[in-house]
Amino acid sequence: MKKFGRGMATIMFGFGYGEGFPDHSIASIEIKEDERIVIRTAAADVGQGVITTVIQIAAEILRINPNYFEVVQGDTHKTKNSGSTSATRQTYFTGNAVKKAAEDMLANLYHYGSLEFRSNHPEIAIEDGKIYMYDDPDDYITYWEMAERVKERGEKLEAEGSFFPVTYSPDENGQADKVYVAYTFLSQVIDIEIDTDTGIIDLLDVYSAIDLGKAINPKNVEGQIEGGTVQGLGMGMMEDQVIRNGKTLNAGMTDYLVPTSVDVPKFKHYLVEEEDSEGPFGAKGVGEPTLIAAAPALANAVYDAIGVRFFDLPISPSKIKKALKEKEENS
Amino acid sequence: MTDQSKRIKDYFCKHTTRCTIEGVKKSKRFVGHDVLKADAWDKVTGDAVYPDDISFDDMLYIKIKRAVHPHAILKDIDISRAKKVQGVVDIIVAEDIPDVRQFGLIIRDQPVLIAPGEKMRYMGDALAIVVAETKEAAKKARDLIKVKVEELEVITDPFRAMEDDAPNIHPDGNIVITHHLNRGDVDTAFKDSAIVEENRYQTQFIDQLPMQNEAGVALYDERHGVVDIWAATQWLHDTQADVAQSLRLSKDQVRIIQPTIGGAFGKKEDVSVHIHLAIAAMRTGRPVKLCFTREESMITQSKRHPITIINKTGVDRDGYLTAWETKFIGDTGAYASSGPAVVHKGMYHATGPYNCPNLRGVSHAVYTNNTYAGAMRGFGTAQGAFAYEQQMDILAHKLNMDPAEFRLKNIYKKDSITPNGQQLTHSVNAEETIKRVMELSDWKGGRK
Amino acid sequence: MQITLTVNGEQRELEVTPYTRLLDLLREDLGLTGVKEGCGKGECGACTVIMNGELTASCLVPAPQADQAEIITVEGLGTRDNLHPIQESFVEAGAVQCGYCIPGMVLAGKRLLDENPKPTEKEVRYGLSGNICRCTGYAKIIDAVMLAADKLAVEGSDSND
Amino acid sequence: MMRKSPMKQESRQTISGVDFKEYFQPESIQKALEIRAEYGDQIEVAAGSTDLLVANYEKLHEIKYWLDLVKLDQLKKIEVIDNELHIGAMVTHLQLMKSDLIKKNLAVLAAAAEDVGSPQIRSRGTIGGNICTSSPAGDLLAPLLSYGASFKLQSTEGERIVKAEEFFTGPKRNSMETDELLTEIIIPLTDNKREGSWIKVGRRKALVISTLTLAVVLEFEGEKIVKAGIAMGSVAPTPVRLKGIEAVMVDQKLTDLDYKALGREVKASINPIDDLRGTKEYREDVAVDVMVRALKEIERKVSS
Repeated sequence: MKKFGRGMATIMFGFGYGEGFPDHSIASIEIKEDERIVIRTAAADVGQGVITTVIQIAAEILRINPNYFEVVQGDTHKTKNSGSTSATRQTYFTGNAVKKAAEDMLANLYHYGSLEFRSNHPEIAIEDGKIYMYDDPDDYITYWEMAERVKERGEKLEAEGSFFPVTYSPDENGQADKVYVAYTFLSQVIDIEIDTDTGIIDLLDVYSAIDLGKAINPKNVEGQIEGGTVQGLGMGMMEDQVIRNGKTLNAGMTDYLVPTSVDVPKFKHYLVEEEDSEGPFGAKGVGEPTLIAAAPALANAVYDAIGVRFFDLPISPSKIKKALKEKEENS
Repeated sequence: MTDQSKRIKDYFCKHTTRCTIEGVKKSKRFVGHDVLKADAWDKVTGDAVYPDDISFDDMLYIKIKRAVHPHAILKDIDISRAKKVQGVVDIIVAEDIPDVRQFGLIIRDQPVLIAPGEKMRYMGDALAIVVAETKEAAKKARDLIKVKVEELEVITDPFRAMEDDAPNIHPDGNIVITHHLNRGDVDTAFKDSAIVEENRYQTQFIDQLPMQNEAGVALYDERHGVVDIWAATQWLHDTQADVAQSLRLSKDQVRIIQPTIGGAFGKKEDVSVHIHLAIAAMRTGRPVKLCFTREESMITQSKRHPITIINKTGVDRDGYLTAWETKFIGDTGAYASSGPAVVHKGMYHATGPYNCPNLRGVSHAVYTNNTYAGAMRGFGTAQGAFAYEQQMDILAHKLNMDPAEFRLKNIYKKDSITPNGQQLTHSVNAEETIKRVMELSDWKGGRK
Repeated sequence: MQITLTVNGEQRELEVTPYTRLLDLLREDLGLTGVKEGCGKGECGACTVIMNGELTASCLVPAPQADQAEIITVEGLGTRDNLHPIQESFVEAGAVQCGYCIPGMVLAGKRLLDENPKPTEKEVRYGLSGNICRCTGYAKIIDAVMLAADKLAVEGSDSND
Repeated sequence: MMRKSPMKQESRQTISGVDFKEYFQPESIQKALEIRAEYGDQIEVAAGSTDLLVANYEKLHEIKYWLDLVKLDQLKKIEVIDNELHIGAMVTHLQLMKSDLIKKNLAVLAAAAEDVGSPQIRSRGTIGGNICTSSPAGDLLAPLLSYGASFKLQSTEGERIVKAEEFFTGPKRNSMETDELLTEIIIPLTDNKREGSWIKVGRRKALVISTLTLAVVLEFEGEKIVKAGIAMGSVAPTPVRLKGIEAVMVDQKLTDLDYKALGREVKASINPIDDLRGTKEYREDVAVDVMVRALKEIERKVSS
């Protein structure tokens, strides 16, 4: 028999290292004569898309198509510290650092533009890689020409930005004014079916609503929600590195199982974008929060389906079947 | 638009609803848009270069001989037969690198190689670095290394580790760190509560399981005195610093170049191949490569902490949370890694996004002889949520309330105060997420 | 020993040993590093190639067993500037995160569509079930294969015009 | 501190990093049998290699002698001879699941083949390999037992036919001699109506080693069951045929049987263990319910 169940979970996640730990990102932007804009940051792109995120932010500020950008990303000798890709911090921290660098660059484009056009900022327009006077759009110089001219001055068309918000270390009672820079919230509803013959959970649908301030790239945010949720569901129902007497019994992917394409549910998302955080364009981090609600929502759905609470993870078929039997025997 | 291209377009809006006001969205050209990922082209063509994809002529291969017992004193290591394997270039044991220092993310408690007389504390501890002309020779030689140990009690769980008569895994005792939370008057509040619910939750060891295992290549540039390491890390400059201090080099002498990273999820915060690569490259003067197998990766590198969580939650007749007492005991395994930060971060989030005026908590990160636990997506809070969100559900059912309504009643709003006493001054739209997810899922009250 | 095989349309003669896996041969001897090793035991699909028309875990093929075989790797599909529709779909659907599973996924998607040009979502899921992805939760990868099916159908109908 | 100091060459290096001696890829069965006879248990037999390369991961270079059957095209055929289906040992899972002959006559075997591992494994892994690996969890093994399959073992000395239920002797052990090769699987066909059910229980829906498998094959004359084949995997040291239960069912009408009681019989007849894939208790309890499910499924098929 198949039994339907539905569970909800709401979670929060304070992101950034917090707790007074120095947490900052440094990034720089250089406009090159050869039609490239180079962003330098040590922020590691582990697949989550920080490269694309910072390009979008810089492109927005510098008013030019993302295709012109190149990111120099991971080389201790070519980039400055951008902190770790962890604590759900890169969009907020490195995003802000890049935004500041881009703003500095934009200001300098105005500065050098005003020198070229013997004018002042209000009369200058900057758009799509061109600098010109509002009243004469045809007489423009490109960013690349500008880079060349700045170079002739013996300078570089380069800007650096950093972001270093303060947090405080909690006292011995765990108390402080600001422990984390901000919090991301997410609510999730998960629908499942339990096969009472086998104790196997079928994942049907997952509904998520996330308070993320602003999605710099909505599709990438969806990717985070889907990927995070599936990791959380793996934690909820199958993943378990079994270590007995110090030795791992299932080292390898034969018996350490994560969900496959036929195990995963369907998704529907809602992005709450109030643009009210201090991150770039109001964005908050999403990486970790997307994982956290899944296991408890699943546990609540299992309870809804069969009326049994599970306090130990993972909620495996063996545990479900045993609980069903005990329930039957007791009734 | 043809039917087919209409269907194609549908793929891009089928999953998501967004509440951004159309005007705001349109005011931005690139932010808020589905700009295609800059790195996707390299990744769909196979052009992207991951650590294992880097090779040099004249490159040597490394295999690591690892612990033979989870808690034992190394009495003797015999590499004589291993050295005879054709193609072996160097076998490095602790006595070859007397000046090398321990490493670690927060506490430098991890030895680079275990020396005779010292302890191996888990199955991933390294005993010797085997460097050979071929992978096969390196494997063969590794398997011919003979080790004698004096076995100690294997501490398999944190509760045993905290007992007075448990042997110390590290000199300063088995409790790595303890944190507290105290707000309001918990005892009185429990007395005045209509319902008090107490449960004990247990989570498990989880492997982050990024699709790419730890791997890297290193090269020693003798002229400049710089060792170049191509290996993934989630924090370039921190890994650089740890490698440099361990090898007593300046940071400038350690250059880490990030290849494409095949997933991380917290697992690539810790040093893995880096120091061994650097040592082998510097000693042999040749390019060296070290790739973990999946088994090695799972046994050697960090895990998600199993945490025992004991939650006692009080609620009044109207369904408002009154008091919360929590205990987090995390098994951080043989080394601290991110453990000193993970377990109490979980506790700091112990009540979830709900107002609760009185609370008390304690957390311990504890050493055992299990594979060490460190960072994984969620960082203690994923374990915590499994506990607090079931508490909420249980209480809702006991109160005969719709679990969603119960959550809405207690949810953080602007100016709510977290367990740490942090006032939430901005960007607190937790309530909105509940309402929206109810709408999206057509939530019709809690079922029994 | 000597074997002959065709890789991405090109015939190659190679000296191999049986402890060389097809995976090693492709990556190390032929430099086709788009073929990835994730587990070495046929449990993850990162090393997937199309061998004689079928999906194959190249980590489980001793090189001599690839004698006379026809192999397609991700490098045999399209290039950066001229992506195969399935590759293009992966880019457009946002199916790529860390990318380590992607070469195998792309080939699994291609193989599925070769046999079944109009798959249902369920068929797509089964077609990809030998390839583990840890980043995406598969949703966008499934989208990508469905999108590619549509693209190929449009392409097919265009060429019929 | 780290000076360049390659290892001192105080001792001559004499141990080879590689033990490999010879790789045989014969093109005739006769030649293969001769090699097998000569090397016996010294030689690793490679069929689809999907088990061999897993078992020898990281130590392939230690295999001295290889006998690769991949060029024996004679063993890749599925054909009917004298009302028996002959399946060559080198037939892949993919061939099995796609073969019309198999789908029509041995639907339970075809379904099991479809559940093996992943597309990547099914394209290479073979029925002969699945049998010779003799894992209690081998997905094809319960169906083969329930169809009453026999295995043809050949050596230079001759050939012998062994019944499937006599072949498996323990976990990854079987009664094949070190000079023998499995060449063919023989399954009797019937003109009677044959219906069956295949159930695989695993901890996820694909790419998983079975926690438990059940294959039920019933042959009917009219409504009466004239032959029953019931077998399970992963519930004992070997895949097992439950002959006691088969006997109870023969000569009965399916709908007259007490499915739940039969399920409990199944539970009593198996001897599972606790392992990573499930507990003993789980396997026993699930065995009851999947037996009921299988019989209901057959009932539906028969009545439609």
